[in-house]
Amino acid sequence: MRAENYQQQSHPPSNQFELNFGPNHPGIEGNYALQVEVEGDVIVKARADGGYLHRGFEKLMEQRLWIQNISLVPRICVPDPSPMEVCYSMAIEEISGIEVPERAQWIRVLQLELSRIAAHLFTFGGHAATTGMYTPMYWGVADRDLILDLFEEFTGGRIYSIYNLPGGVRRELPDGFLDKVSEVIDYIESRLPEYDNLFFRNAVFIKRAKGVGVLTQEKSLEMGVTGPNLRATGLAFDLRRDDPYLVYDKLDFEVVVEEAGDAWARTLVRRQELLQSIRIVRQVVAALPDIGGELRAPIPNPLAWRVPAGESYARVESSKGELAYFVVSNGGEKPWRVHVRGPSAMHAVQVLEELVTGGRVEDVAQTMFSLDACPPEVDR
Amino acid sequence: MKYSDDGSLLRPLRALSFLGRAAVTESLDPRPAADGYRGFHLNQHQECIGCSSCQKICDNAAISMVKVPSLPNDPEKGIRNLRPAIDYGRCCWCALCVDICPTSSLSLSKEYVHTCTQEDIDSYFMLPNEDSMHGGSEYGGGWEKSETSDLLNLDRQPMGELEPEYRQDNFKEIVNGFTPQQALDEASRCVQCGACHDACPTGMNAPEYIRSIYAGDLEQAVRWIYQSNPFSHVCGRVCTHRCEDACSIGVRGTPLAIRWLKRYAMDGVAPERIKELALEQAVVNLLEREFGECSAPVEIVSADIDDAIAVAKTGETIAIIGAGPAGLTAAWDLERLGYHTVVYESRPAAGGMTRYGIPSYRLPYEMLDRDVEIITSSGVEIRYGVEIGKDITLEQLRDQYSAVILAIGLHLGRSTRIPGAEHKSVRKAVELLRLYSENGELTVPRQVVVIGGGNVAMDIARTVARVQRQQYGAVDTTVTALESQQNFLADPEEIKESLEEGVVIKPARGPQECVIKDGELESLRSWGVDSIFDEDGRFAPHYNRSDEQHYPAQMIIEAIGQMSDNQLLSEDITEELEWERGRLKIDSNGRTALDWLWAAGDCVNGPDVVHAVADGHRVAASINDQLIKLRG
Amino acid sequence: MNLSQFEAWLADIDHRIAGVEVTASNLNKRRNRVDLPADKLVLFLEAVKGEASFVHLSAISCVDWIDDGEFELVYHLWSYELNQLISAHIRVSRDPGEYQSIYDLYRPAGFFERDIHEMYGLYFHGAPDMEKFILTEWNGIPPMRKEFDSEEFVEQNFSWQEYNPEWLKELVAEGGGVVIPCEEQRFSRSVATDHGIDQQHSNWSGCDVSSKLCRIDSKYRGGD
Amino acid sequence: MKEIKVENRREGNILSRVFDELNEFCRARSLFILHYCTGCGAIELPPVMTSRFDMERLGVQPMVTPRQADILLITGYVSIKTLKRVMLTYEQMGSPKYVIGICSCTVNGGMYWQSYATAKKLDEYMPVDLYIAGCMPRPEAIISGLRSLIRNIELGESNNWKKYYENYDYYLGNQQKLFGDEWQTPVDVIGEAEHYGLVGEGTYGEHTEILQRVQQPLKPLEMRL
Repeated sequence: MRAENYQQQSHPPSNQFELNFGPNHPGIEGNYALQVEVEGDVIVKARADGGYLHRGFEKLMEQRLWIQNISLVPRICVPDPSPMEVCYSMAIEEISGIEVPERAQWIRVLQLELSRIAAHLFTFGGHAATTGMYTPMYWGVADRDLILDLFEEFTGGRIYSIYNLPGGVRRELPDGFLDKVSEVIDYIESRLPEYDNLFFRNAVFIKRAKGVGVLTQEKSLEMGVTGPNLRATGLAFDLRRDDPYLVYDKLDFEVVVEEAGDAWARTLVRRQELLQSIRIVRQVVAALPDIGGELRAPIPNPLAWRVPAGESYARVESSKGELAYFVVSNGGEKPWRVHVRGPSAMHAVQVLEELVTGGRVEDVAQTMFSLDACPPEVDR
Repeated sequence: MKYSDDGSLLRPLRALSFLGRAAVTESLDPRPAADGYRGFHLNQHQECIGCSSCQKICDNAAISMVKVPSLPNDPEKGIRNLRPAIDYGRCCWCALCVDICPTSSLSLSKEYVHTCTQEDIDSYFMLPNEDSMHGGSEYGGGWEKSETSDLLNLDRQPMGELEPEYRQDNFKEIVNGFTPQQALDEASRCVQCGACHDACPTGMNAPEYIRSIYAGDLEQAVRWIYQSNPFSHVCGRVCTHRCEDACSIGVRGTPLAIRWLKRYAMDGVAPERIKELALEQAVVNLLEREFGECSAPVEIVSADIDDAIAVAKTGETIAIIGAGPAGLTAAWDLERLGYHTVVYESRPAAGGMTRYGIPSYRLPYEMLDRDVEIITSSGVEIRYGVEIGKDITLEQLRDQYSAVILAIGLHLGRSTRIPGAEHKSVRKAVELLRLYSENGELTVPRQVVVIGGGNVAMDIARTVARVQRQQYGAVDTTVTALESQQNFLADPEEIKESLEEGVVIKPARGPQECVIKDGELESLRSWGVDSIFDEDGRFAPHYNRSDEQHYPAQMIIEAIGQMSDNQLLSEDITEELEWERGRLKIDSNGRTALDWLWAAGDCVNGPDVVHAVADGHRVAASINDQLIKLRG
Repeated sequence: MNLSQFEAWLADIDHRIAGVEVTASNLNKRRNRVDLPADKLVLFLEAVKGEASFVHLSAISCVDWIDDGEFELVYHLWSYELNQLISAHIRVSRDPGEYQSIYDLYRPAGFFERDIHEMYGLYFHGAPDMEKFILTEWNGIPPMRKEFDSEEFVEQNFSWQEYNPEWLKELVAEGGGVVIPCEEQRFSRSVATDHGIDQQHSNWSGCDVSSKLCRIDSKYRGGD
Repeated sequence: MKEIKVENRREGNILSRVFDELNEFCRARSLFILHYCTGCGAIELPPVMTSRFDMERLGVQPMVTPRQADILLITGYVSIKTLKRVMLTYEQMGSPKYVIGICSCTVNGGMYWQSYATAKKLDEYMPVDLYIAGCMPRPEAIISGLRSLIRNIELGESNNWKKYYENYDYYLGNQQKLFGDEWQTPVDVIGEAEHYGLVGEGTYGEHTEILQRVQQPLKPLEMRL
């Protein structure tokens, strides 16, 4: 800007300010923005601004072969990519009537739960860092890395596993892998009390989180809140139990519930879900050696595969909430329409706007991280 | 667990418990990746066949196919010197390219570090080979294709056949053909690499018609087929399928049944409709040649078409000797190029060797008739029963027509010239096959011996076996061949089916004498064969004299090769032409030493239907070029 | 309402609301497909929400059936009591492309309707907010509409790296080089190569000869 | 790490040479990465920042404001909407500044080559110093990349930021192509170029003319509340 073009701005005397939160702001999860109007430091109006991570996934998927999309879908939610693959595969399997072999289903559960643990650890890290506590972030991210090492070993990729194909999984677990899983899971479980001391029972955190961003059960039902955020309002609902997929109906786990519905309760639900996920992984590790059979049902040549005309709505409980894929095939070589319903599409837009309004500026980050909103799911 | 603030001043002391713990920090240098990691690409250049399946599966368009001239390029084996080059500005390391690779040459390594400045951005585009991206092999292999991750279907759909008891005493067609579902499944195995197209002598658009079959559009498949082969009913049954030898699926699995797919397409469309499609195509070809590529889609209006055709016709006439695949293909092409063609055929029906050399259980006459019918309805005139040299001479043809094509096939059998071979009961296979198809019957004795191990030997043996079963209720046909069992020249299916039908096969037997007693043929005396070729690879069989066997026979059939009947050429012409080992010498376009005479088909190439078709195309194009040149 | 009551209720719904068709999924017993005329949707939603406890609007999906000239809107509804999903399908005309909002019934509709408006250009009357959310910098036609060709857009607006590494220069000097560029694969153009591989051959979704077969030279017809 | 090549040292006054070397030596050991997650590659940054791969060993730390940051790390694809913000951010960063493009997407479009919403080649919009291959690159690869950037800085070879001034017209032209002719930023790049003496042949051109023609006094950021 040339100096001569610079125009002196004059604001009316007021204690109302407009603030731009993000996209480049450490208090915002990912590349996302929130425009808020504050009076003093109380937010009177908020508006989410997304699209910074928009890649046009749904358009891209209409342009690619059915199987090519497998490598595309994990990118829709970067911190928790595995449910994306599984859900997309499940949708195709339902349309084309492919039966997934049992062993593959168990391995998928293993993958999903490991991914959930990794995602929750990552969220704690980010959440703590925005509250000003950096050590939990250092711990959370480093411990999550152990799970990423596991992913690297059995899927070939650290973040994006691209491990599922419609019909099953791509390859057998390496030798001795289940022992390693047990080792890592034991380690993470042994770390949980330390996390408690450092973070969940930290006076600073509790004071910052309690009573912030309160969602009543009624309100969350009205606003389409799902996943841990819904369970934090006292409704015991989990797609794994109530709309079971894969082999979750054979597994023993609890649906964790908290009553308060605030940022604190939401964090605690995730904290306890870690334990449940560890429990599930243990059951899978114990059961897998006895489950033999194929890993993948045969699918036609992917270059020529035409999924029969039809549609399906596949739903998976991701670490953020209800993840759904609406897949429509017109019998062609490419999907006719894939609609991704990311859980954060609700949490990061309408719910976030609603929750931060009336709160204080410094609680925006707290609210966003406690909702575990994942912007790429919103933008797609 | 109570999640409440029970803080005390001493809480921070808990941090002391971390004192003895090992740090989680890794070294600054990259760790080795896990086995099966998806890092940069590796490609075994010697195994890769350049089929470009990796390029097709790549969802990021990261793969370009690069020609590497130093590598072998052999279309007949389905090997191209193309290799994938990867753009790491696109790649997402999903390894779908590895999982679809028909040869398993592609894999990913454990190497994952590559950094470069803007100036070196070219290093993002690389041609993977056996070495890792930055040289050296310390990284080792990562993701490789496993049985589960393999995306290709390597097994062919089984082809239904008549069981031996239903086929051994009649001439019904053996092969059932694909059911629609089988055809769909078989077509879906194709990776559209085009190796079949490159290997096919006549360059059939196999990937396209397979795709059309897969799309359920058989008419479209027929259109594709008719672009390069007017003998498709025939080739769908008895083609030597070079395409299947080149098929890239065949590297690790069974190649696609391209021949049966073609047959499926041809059988799946009503004959009248095929005729319409073929003629429509012929007309379009003709008009396009005359008026150039069409730009706007216009409905065909018949009145206009007739005018247009009249304009497109050149008015010149070409004579073709022999109504076999080569001659008729040339005629079909020349008609499409605007010429009139007259085909001289000495026998009462068209088809040449495909009619008189192939038994109808392999190729029903009805199918051949369909092909011939389409060709004749495009305007080709066939004059049956005219023998060149007797009824009309070649010189007359030369004077009457703009050009002459010699496509006389190989209708004479070769003789072993062993003692007794001149006996009247020692016959030639081609001659008997022709007799059978002309008369629909054959008189054979109870015991027959066939000399020769090729497909013709199998054809005659199986024909004789059928006739024997019809006449005597029992088969006693023995095939003796010089080759050992594993080197047999005949197709393995032929041998298998012959054995099922009761033919006895004696491999590695050298015929020595047709034993004649009291003027009647008694048996074939043969010796065991030690080797067929000498060190230089020349034909010089070496026999084991102690291993002598007699095979009783009232008829011995020689099936050791054929030759063309060059009697029809006059002496002058024979002298003007150039010869090479008894065969007419031609240039790559099928032209003989005489500027008005072309030769095509088996008589210059040796026996093969699809080669004959290819020859027909080649000769027609050559004649057209020549005549255009003459016209100025 | 328990599950059997719900089934009876759902079976009966077409008597109360004309034109509703119910299809239960034979693969997943928790899925119910409902097709209904567009003007009956609100009536239907009021009934399922009020009487059958379907309080959760999981998603609204829009499908562009361009050949039919229609958008299909699919409302995915979930009941926390019955653990059942209803997918209500309606069709609205692509032109002028408007429908009514159900924000008053289901608040999540606010986001989905805004998204559909942005991506498909289907306007919802009565929605609280129809402003752009994701595509604020986008001036073209709504990109999810089938007539928008994203590849063409990309080709016009962006360029690609032109790599020329040493190994490629050497190969070109030897007579080799890039034969099938990834661009060709990408944009499904047809190229003849010196290998005789017509690129049309190698793409499943490639060319169409039939159109060629029913063409006659316009030059000839013009001169006729 | 490679040995430092002596012949690459710049010539001139010995005093200024020593000063420059000292300057580069120090600069290379204290780099701040702007904390801006533009794309999915950002998911591998927390491991790099935290204890496992710990980039602080190299003297590299995240920084929240562009004014104090040295490195702009473009973590993968940039959607056009983000690219506008990235440009604003880049121009605000103080020189010398370095741009690292990680992932495939910054080089040639990556996975999103068909997408209408992402920019394909980062170097069309700003000069890039270093690319790290991967989708996404592992933390180790990012560490290796940072190490080679540090080496380049020490050698005085990483001066691509000057290109932005010298070829401003080219970069502006590409930006205008995407954002429209009305595109302008609060930073006076031409003025800065003149000030630093970095005016090159490509600083002025048809696109800067358009900019000067359409340049408006900046309005306060419009809120859509």
